[in-house]
Amino acid sequence: MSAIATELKNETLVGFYEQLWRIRLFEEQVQRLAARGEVPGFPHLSTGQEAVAVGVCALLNEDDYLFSGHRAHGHVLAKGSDPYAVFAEIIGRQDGVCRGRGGSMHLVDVAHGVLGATGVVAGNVSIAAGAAWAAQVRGESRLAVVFFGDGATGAGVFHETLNLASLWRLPLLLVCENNGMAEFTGREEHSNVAKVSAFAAPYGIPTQTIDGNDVLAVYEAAREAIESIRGSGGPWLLECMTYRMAGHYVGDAQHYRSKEELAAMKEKDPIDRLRRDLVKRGIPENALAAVAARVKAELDTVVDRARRAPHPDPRTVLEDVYSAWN
Amino acid sequence: MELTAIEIIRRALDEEMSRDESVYLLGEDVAAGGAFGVTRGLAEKHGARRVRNTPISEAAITGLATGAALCGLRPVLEIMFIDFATLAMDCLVNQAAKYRYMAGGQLSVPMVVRTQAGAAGGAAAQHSQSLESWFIHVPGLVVLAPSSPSEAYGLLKAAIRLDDPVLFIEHKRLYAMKEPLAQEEPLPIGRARVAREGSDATLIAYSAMVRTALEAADQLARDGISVEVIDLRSLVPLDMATLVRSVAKTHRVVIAHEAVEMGGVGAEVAARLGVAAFDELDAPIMRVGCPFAPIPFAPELEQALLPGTRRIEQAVRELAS
Amino acid sequence: MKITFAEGIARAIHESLAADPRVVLIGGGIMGLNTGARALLEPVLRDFASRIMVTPISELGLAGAGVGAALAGDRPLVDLSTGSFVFQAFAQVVNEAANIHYMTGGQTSVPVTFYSLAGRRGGGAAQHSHATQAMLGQVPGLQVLTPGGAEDAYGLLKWALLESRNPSVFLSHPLLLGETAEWTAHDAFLPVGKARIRREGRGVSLIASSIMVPRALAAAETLQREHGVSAEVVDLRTIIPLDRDTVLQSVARTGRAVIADECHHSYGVAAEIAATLAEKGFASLKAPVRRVTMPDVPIPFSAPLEAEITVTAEKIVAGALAAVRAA
Amino acid sequence: MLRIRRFEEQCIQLAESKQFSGHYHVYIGQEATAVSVCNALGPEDFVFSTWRNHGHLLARGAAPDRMMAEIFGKATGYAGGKSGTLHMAVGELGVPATSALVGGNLPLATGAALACKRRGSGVSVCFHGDAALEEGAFYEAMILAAVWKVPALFVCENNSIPPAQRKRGQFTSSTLPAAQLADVPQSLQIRTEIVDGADADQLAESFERLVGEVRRGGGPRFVEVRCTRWPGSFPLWPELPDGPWQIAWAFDGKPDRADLALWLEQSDPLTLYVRKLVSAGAVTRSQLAAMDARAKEEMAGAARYAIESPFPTPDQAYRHVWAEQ
Repeated sequence: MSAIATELKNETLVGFYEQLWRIRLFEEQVQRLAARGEVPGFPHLSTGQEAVAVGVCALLNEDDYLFSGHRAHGHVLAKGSDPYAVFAEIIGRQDGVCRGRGGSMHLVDVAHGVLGATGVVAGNVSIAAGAAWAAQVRGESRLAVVFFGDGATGAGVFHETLNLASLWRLPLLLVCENNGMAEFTGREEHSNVAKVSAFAAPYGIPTQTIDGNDVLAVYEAAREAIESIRGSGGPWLLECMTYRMAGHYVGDAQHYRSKEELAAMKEKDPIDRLRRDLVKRGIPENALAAVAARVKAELDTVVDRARRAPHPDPRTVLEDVYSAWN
Repeated sequence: MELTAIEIIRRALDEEMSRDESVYLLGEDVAAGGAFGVTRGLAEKHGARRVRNTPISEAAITGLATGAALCGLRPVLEIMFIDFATLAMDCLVNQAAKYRYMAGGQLSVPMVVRTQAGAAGGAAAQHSQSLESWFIHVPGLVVLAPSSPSEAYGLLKAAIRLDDPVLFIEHKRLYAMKEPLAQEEPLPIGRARVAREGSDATLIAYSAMVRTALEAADQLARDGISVEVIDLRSLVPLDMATLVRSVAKTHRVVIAHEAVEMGGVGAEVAARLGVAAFDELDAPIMRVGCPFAPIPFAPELEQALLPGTRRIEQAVRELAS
Repeated sequence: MKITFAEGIARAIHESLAADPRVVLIGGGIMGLNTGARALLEPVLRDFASRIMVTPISELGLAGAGVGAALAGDRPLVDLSTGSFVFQAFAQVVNEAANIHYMTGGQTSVPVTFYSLAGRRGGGAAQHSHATQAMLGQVPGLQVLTPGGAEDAYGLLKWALLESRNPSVFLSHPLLLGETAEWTAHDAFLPVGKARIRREGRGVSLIASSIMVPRALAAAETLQREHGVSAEVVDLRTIIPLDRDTVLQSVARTGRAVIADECHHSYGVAAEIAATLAEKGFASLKAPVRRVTMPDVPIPFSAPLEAEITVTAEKIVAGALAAVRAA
Repeated sequence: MLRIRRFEEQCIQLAESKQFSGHYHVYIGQEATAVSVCNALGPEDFVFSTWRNHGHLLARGAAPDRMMAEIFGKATGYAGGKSGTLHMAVGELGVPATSALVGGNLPLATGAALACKRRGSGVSVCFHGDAALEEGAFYEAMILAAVWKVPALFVCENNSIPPAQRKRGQFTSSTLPAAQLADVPQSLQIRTEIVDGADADQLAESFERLVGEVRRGGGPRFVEVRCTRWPGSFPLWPELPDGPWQIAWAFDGKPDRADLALWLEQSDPLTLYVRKLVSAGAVTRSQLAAMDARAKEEMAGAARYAIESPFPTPDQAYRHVWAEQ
């Protein structure tokens, strides 16, 4: 049991456990509906990477800005968005957070500081830096966090942003979920730099590489980073080594992964790891099972409501292109 | 009293910064006055915090300005040449232009990107282009192209107060112009201006081409051909009502711009007039734009390529005959 | 025999790699997420693995590397994957590749081909559904190839890889990959820059390219069957070079024009063609030129919203009827 | 090096007398870099330059008169007046294209190196400034070069460093928060070296070795050449402080302006190398003077050629948009 685990109260740890299950079951529902053709497009699931979202977001305030890439469901839920509104958006309904216009890859929920997922790899890393700059010039203690995969480090704009964020000492937390895969090819074929944190070193950006499947390790490292950022220590790069259990997108048979690999992956499941820690702390198995059951029931009703929610009215399709005059 | 374009545009920025705390200036060397000297002295007056130099990273600084706009600032970013905006296309086209729509109306991006365009002698193919045609094809972006310093003043003030992302195109030849500041109020966005009354033909132009169009109109007037010159001011939104009213009067129309003809502003205006004023047209709609070639370095070749008064006059005479 | 659009592409790539050692692939996705189509590339992977460069996600760098390799004598095919991602690579495609021949006064040519799987695919939302032919179509020095049939997908891609001396953007389309067409190995190949009359007609000219070709043909059938209107379908095949003559000749015969295109309404390819007709076809027009295009709206995610703005065969039929009845 | 210096001085004098228009950049103070790199290259190699390309082209063997004609926009220029100074390129000398966008030439060089690797012959050299490290294209080009292990040599002419700090310690360049510019390519796992731009011998030795390593398939190399901005290039339009360079400045004579005098002593590869050759007895002052006279005459001839050459006829504006099939 790591030191951090003893320091935190049971209630907090069970809260993490509940949040991990919420994301896992949410993604399973998305996968189930997608398999039946009820989800337009090609959503990307964060199954297996829940610990990073939960560990980091547990330390964020509601008004901290959150940006994510195309695998955003976990981050958005962990930041506090209403699962019903997020699920409704993913299946394109009127009650969705973006009223059906954004979809899985463009989730925005301003009320909870979620300023956006993006469908373009590394498309909003620099935008997150802009949000951080806005907070800085207004003297707020707010920070911006941006989640991205290791594939994004191949994009020039990622390096431009590291340079800028370091130069202006922006309150920006960069969280790389290094799952060793970019779409279908392994990282080693993509870059000769194994660890993403190596990119931060020349800019004097503090960085840490941690086990992204251990929610407590994520929480501990994120706390150190966020305290430094709020103390205007400048940007921080957190590299979480994780494992993407679902395919690159729903329907991807992952034939590029060996059987042993998939089995080893199961062993690193963040939910199982936390469950073992909690049991060791004396929290009864059935209490934990009850938490999982409650979350499952909650999501079943969410999905039912979302599937009955109305489709957007086609006549509104021209709205929200411009502000004032059209 | 006569002011240079640089002074007039700087005054618009200065006044808007004094009026609104959330207006910030960003760009390469803007704290040192910027490549064309437009922002000289503003850092000293409004503080280094609100006038920030950036590294030469067009993609990152456009993303930075977009992110800041999402969070309540009103950044005015300078991209030194519109040719370099090619490095920021993802931020402009895929992010800034679409944020409001993708978010179902939750967010807006009140950002102005000021950039310099057009040929001004000897800058060759990668520093002389007129690339407005790309951006006016992107729903969500407002595109303004002022034809004179005081027009730039009025449109820039309006752009900074608008909640949509604006691409503000200043033609390099604007900077050589001097004139008294006509008025001190923001100009309405999306309303064209009749620069010269006329009855025999309508000549539509924007940006630096308006001055060339007025010169052509003066020549034609000597031969008794009365030409109405319309300055579009704003490419998106496009003021079709003013254009249709004019064509209904003259029944002949020529559209002139420095950008290549293919897929340019002229094509869209011609296509719309071809429907909205079909019965008013007595002759084909003529377009006068740059032939389909990059901009050469040698001034002689550049002059040979760019549309001037001679080609405009020729087009109008062809219609009038 | 019948081949699909995707087969045409895969065959063109395989034959080009076999025919010329200078052909090299930078990035090998090509078929996007269409697993069926991806399988067609197995022979290419099997026979030419060493000539397919696996790449990080760096569209700007990949495009520039393609231009550089072309400058040094290769004939690369750069896979820029989804259409919306071409904007990352814009500086290298439009500021370098398209300008180099002219800027060097004709000393250097850049035979690179950029492959882009562009257009509305269903559920792609705003950042995976771009149709980029209008913006690319304004670049002097860049060829923009927009095949609407499997035989042209094969012919145009093979021409670009083996014969073209200029940079090209090959606009493939996710919804075209399954379209089939008659094809024989030694097809007498229609020269690039020449439009193809897919269907003769007298009452109205339907002008289309890429995904709009099959939809225009369907519209023509409906017009004939249900309204007795004889529609001619002109398949542009390429946006640059643009075959204005064939369009003008067709409209001279029919007196009415409807242009269908998947890019946004304003400042699009349809606007250029409508302006050309207004300028050079004025005398033969019996009615205003109709543009049937996407409205000026980012592509929404939700299915009913996306359906509302999609350019369908029915909308082309409505446009044609409006043109016919306007006289 | 002498020829490059005299060519650039001609440019400045011609520009000041308004003989040609448009902005331009000179290579004064960096001549040793271009000469040492190009001496190590062969005909099948490629060179990619930027807007500051005169020195690279001359070192690669371009004809000064055709270059000057191009700067003037004349028909006899290498591009018939279409490129001007910003985009000057000479296809037959392996300088196929010159980009005027910061970092624009880096991916081109990586691509050419890929073609060389596939063909089994040739290396690709990319000259660029320190500001290129602020552009995303730099990282994408570096990562591609490293992942594909292509024969590319990236020569960063870092002309932003004050002389006092050049030899020791750390210094940043333009707007990079990196402690040392060289840290950035090193973080991309690319073998990086730092060379003093004022020491012609060290440059020649380093580039001879490095080009060899790259040619033998050792993968890409990055070299930061630390040279110091020549005082004459600080104003927006270059000017000649105290007139053209004089051989005497390498020996007993001194220019009036102190900053120029200091620069000559600490940073000017030409002055330092000439002094070394004479003291080593490799060449006499009179041989040097004769060489200088020939160089001055050659470049004056280039100026005359450019002035007398005709402008291109207007119809040329429409040619070369497309390569004929």
